[in-house]
Amino acid sequence: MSFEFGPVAACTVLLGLWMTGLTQLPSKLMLYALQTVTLGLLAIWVGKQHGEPALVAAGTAVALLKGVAVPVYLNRVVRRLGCRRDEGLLLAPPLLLFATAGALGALMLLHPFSRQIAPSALPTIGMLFIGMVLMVSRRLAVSQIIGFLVLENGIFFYTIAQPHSMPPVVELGVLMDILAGTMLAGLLTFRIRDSFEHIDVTELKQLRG
Amino acid sequence: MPPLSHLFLGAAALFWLVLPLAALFDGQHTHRRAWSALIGLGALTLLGAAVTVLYARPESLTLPLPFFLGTAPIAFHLDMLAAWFLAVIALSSGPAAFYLHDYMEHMKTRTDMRVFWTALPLLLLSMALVVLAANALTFLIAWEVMSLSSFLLVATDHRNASTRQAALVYLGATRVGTAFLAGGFLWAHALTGSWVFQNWHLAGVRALGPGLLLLTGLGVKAGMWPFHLWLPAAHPAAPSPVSALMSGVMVKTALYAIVRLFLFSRAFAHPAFGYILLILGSVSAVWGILFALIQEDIKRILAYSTVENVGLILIGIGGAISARFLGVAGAVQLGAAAALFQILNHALFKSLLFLGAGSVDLRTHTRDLTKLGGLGKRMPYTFGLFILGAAAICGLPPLNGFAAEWLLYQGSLHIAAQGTTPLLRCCGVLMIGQTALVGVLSLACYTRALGVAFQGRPRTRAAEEAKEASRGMLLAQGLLAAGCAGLGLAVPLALSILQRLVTPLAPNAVPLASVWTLPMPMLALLLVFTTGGIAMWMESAARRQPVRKFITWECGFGDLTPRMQVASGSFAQPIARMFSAFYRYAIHLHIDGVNRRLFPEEITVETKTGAVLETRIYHPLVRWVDRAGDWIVQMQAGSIHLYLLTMFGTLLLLLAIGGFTR
Amino acid sequence: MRFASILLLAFYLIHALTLPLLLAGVIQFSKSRFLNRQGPPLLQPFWDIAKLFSKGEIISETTTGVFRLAPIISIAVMLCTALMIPWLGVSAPLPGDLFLIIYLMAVEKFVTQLAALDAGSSFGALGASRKAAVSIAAEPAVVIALAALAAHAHSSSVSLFLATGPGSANLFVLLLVVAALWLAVTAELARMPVDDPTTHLELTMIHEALILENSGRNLALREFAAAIEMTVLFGLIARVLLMALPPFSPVTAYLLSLGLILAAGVALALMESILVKLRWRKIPSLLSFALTAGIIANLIVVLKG
Amino acid sequence: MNALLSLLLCPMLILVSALLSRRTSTLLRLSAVLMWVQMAVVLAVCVPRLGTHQTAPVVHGFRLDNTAALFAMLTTLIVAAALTHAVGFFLRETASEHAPSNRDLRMFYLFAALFYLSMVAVVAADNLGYLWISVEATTLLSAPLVYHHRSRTSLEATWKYLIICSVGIAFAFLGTAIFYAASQRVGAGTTGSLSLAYLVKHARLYSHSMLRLGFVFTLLGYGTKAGLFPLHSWLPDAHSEAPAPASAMLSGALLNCALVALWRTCSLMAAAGESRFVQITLLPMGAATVLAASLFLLKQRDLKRMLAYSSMENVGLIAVAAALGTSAGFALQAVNHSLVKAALFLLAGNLLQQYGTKTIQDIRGVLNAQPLQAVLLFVAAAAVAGSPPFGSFLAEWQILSTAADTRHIITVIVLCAALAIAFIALSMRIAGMVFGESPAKKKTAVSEAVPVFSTMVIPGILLTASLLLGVVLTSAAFTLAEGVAR
Repeated sequence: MSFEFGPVAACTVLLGLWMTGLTQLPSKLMLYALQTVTLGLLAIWVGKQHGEPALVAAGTAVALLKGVAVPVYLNRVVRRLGCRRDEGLLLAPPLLLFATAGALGALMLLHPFSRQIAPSALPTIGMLFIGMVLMVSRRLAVSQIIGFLVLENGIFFYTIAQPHSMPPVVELGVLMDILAGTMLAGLLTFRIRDSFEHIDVTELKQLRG
Repeated sequence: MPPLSHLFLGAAALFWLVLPLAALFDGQHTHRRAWSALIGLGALTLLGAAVTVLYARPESLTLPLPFFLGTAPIAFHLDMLAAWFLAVIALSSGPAAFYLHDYMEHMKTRTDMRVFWTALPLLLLSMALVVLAANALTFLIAWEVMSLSSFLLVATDHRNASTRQAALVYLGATRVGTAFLAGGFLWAHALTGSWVFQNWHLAGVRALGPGLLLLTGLGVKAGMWPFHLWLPAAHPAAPSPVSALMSGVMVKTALYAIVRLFLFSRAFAHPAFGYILLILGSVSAVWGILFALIQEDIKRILAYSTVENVGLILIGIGGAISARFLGVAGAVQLGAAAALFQILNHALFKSLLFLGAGSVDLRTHTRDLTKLGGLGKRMPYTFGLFILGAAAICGLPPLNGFAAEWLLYQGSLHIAAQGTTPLLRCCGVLMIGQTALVGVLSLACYTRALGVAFQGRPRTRAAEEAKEASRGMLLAQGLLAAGCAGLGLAVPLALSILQRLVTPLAPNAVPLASVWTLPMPMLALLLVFTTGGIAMWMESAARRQPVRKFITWECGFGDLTPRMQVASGSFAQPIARMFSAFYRYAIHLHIDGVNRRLFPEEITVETKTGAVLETRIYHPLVRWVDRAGDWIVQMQAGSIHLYLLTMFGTLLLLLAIGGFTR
Repeated sequence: MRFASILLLAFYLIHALTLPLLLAGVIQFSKSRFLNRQGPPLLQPFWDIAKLFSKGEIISETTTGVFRLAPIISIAVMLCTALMIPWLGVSAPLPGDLFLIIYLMAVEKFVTQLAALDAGSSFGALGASRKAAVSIAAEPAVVIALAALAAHAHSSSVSLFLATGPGSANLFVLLLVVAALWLAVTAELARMPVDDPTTHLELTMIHEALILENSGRNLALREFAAAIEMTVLFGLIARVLLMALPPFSPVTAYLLSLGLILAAGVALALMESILVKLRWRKIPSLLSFALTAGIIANLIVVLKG
Repeated sequence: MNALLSLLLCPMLILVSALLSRRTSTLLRLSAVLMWVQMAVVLAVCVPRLGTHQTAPVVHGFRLDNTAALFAMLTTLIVAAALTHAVGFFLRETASEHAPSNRDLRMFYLFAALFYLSMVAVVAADNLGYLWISVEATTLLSAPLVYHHRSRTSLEATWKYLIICSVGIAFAFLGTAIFYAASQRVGAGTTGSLSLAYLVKHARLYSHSMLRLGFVFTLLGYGTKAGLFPLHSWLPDAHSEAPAPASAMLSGALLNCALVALWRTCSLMAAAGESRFVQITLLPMGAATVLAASLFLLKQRDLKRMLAYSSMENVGLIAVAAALGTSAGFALQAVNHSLVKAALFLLAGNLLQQYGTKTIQDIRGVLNAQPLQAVLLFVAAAAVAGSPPFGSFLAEWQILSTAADTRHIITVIVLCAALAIAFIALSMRIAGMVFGESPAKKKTAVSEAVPVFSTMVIPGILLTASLLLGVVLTSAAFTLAEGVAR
């Protein structure tokens, strides 16, 4: 079954990797949308293949809600906040891209579990890693939301890569939670802008010790 | 029909439980006299229980099911040993009750007294429960309640920053002790599968681990060197009746546990414990009295002297333990009897001394020897009672302290003469010499305390205006003093009780009654009659040729000022110099001026004693923990990126652990 | 039996009341002779005491009752001690015990020091402080030394461990004990080389500083108590020496003891004539010899038995 | 269905009233009353189910077994207590200068009701998927509670809380998915299941390495939510920035939910025979949490942060209990900690209002100013530090003795040391506040907020409950807690 997954999985991981090298938020969102829609379509396809209508429904929902609605919403947030560029922390994004790629390769090789759950888990781990990198390497609050969503995509990929998909109630519940979380985080972003006059989360350092 | 002692115990428990609750609601604490009386009454019930058990069979009592502690019931065991300690608690706390109401009067405006009157009965109750506990869990609960309530009592004068500090030092020390204690209990349980003390039979190497942990934990509470540091901090800070209880009784509960677990049962059977206690006891005794000798604060002197006495008691216990393993029955009996007797004695005279110091503190508002002086004329009864207490604690005959020290000497001599191994016999010799040394040192220590505080001329106005303590306070001290003197004379009676206690340890030993051959009552009579006779003769002579009073000789240079009297520091100086290695004692003399030798303009003399234990061991330990805190706080730097990274790192670590675990 | 014991009591009491003064006279006398002086008559101390007893007292107004009571207690205690030690060669009228005796003497020390502190004079306090310091070094030595004999006899009862006759400890032990006792006792009694009883320079002395405020009857009692203490302790040393010899008849033993006590007085006088006072800071090291001797004696007893 | 509906009713009413109510005081009082009604309902539903293990699901995926019943009651009690205390708290708050608007309060109650429901869902969930959804929901629904004050710091805390917990929980979802995948790989044609009962029943058949992997991810996820070291970073922020009633709920109820989730996965692992793996991973983490928290406690200057770290310390202990599989230790420690910590946070709220500061150094002389409050503080400090005769002592003792009996020597040593340090640190701070001279009265909050007896009622009741658990009701508590079997 992996031959069907392989290219798509590679595509999604590469999309994620590409995101690590970007500074413009709208383009990052675009890539994220692309990745999510791809995953959604993959889910639909797998669902069709296996005859699992629940997965088809879940894939559709993901593609529409997470892949279209969320990027649109975040795009609006970014536009209203008026900060489109995220310079990145520590490493400049292009350098980060190479570093992440290298680390990714190393991670794949070294991971002791990879044999057990390979190959479908490898893209998952990759996306988890990329999601973490995205969250850790950027300054803006919105970037962290995007990173989180990419991470979530990795997990979604894992669920569809299994022989049997998750129960639809669970899948939908998860989706709802993520949507709500994104909404909430988006709203908070405005609050951060109002209170701190920027959305640079590195400045949120008052609570310590 | 429950046995009589149960009735007494029930009454006591009721008393001690109802008292705190009642105290909480007596908002105005108008009934101080009533509280005092009730506490005295409660002490009597304890004494009653103790006495009934001393003359009856041991009894066990397990509380019904609702009071189950999950793994063990709340259970008590009342035997002779426990009864002895109950008597100690009662005899010391009963008189203190008379002292309380007058003494605590001055605290009324400083703090909310409800806390005090709640914590005090709780302390007494928990001390009794510690002694009665039949299993580790009951013991630990009572132990912790004891610690917490005594902490509250120490902190009574909490508006004073140094009191707060001292109370916290005490609380910290006691908690560390509890941690060790808990560790020991846990270990013992892991090895034996039981919480009941009577079921513990650990011998050989297995006994060492839990035993050492327990000894450490108990040593902290007992004030054993090197864990004694909280005593000189906490005792001066507490109100005097509380210091009396803590020093006289609470410290003994730890000794009780040591006696119970290491000597009177086979819970932890290993000769090493005997040697360890001997060594630590010896060091405690010498160290305690040496540091008592150089203190300026009267209550600190008493606190360090407690360390010394605990040391002596531990020597007795340690000697008995090692003698038991090497089969010297006589020494086992003597050592155990000496330790138990000294526990009772120390409760009496240390309470007496603390109460005396409390009277001084109350009337002069200082405990600093350098600010006292001349109190003997202003507080003659307190002075007299303090002398008696000091004489008793120095082991002067015919008072009770002597009897216990004599038993200790006899035990040591027994070991020295009849020990089964040369090493043990040498130990006996060293014990004799060491006890003698401690005796002389404590004599010097108390002479200094008495001389500087009570004799000579007042050094400050506060001391000059001191008044005699109130009648209630004197009565409390008088009762304790009577106890000291009475016990000194009624040694055979005490020994007959002790005999019943220690017989199981050494069934074949010569009875104590035949060991104690000293005719103390006769000696006392002789002394009294001789003294009285000569005194009467002197009086009659004085009537013929009246005694003339004049100023103290001042070498003809004019009026002596009180500042020219010996200071507490200078009295101790020759001795401090002799033991300068122990103290790291140093005198820094600095003379300044144009012609420094002949016409010095400024001379400063400073004596210093290095606090080796504090600076070399405890402070670094605390600093390490503190640094660990600093280090870990740095991790919580507020950066969300760092937090996320940590999380990711943890994930990798967990994955690695998962990957490499078979 | 009862009559005999009363007789013994009287015998000891008479000696305790007279011999000390005689010993003091002997010491004074022989010391003068050693110094090529005429010296006071042998019985001078009797006259001195008598004179003091007949005089009135001046006491400091700072003092409390302790000051008046202390010499009386000292005397009482010293008399009791004197009745417990077989210092006259024959067995003592009261059953004695090593540790009881030591602690009775401690009572004397305690009240003496308190009395010295009572007047609030700095001399008295200096004396008390030094007395305490010296006894800290000396008393353990005394205890340890005698404990060697007690350990040998398996008892601290005086009648047992000071018993003469076969089975008494070996000569070497006894000599060590005597040496230790001599050193410690002279220090305790504030004699040379620890204290010079003849100086009246307050800054150097111990005993004289202690009694600086005493006068008249009070002083007489103090001096008397000190003299009893010295005699009894010398008698004790004599007794230990006698243990080295084969048993004698009571009369011989008594005479020998008497002779030895007086001889000790002469020896002390000799010592005080040829020695100088030690520096204060050297005293602990001097007394450590006593302690060492005592410990060695013990080790011999303990390791042999 | 019946039982579930009855559980939903009162919170729904609160929700409705929060949406509709225009008068603040009505809303506050009504909610308090409704929560106690809810408490009665929960008791009626749960008490018959105590001591049972194999109950039928209430509704698909939810089951009120012993554990669920116990924790549902506890959660309800804590929320009811917090909301009752909140009446006076918010009324005084509205009288002060930083008065929350009516809208803010309505939001608070709206989310509090939902939050409560989500917590009940967590403890009752019998399906790993639902469990996950509920846990995530608790995060999302409690974030507005944390943000109640609308200050910069509370915003910061909320952001960190939301992001870190969401990321953590995401990992837990991966773990859940892996468990699910593991259940699919047994034999051909198994569609797999997320039902805990089903998983536990067949756990022995599953691939151990997959179970381990799943456990690692769930541990990370729920561990983050529970505040295990080093995943705790959000905890002190969120707990200290929330208003006192919310802090009480977060510390007293929410942490338990995460721990129950952990407990469920641990029981799954135990059923699979992988207890040792649980002990290798969770046990050191728990012990490290206790140690780290105690060191943090040593350095605290802020009252509520200190309490948060103390929660973390207790969480560590409970995690150790979970790793060792001692149900009595687990449940008792959770119950006692919830009671006491809720009381402490409510007391801290009182102090905050009276002194106008959270800085420990500025709070002095409570004993002289308000003896009763001081006594409660002291008692609470003793109780939370695990001193007898409070219930937490027995619970901690149970945990320690299990650890010692199973020869986890290092754990015992670390725990003993850490508990001692924590006790010392806590008592130092609390004593610093209780004792000493009261500061000269400032013009600010101190004088306005008169210490009212009513502010002590709820903490007093909670502490008394803890005391009773330690003295009288112990055996009953143990029997109940033992029932929280795997």
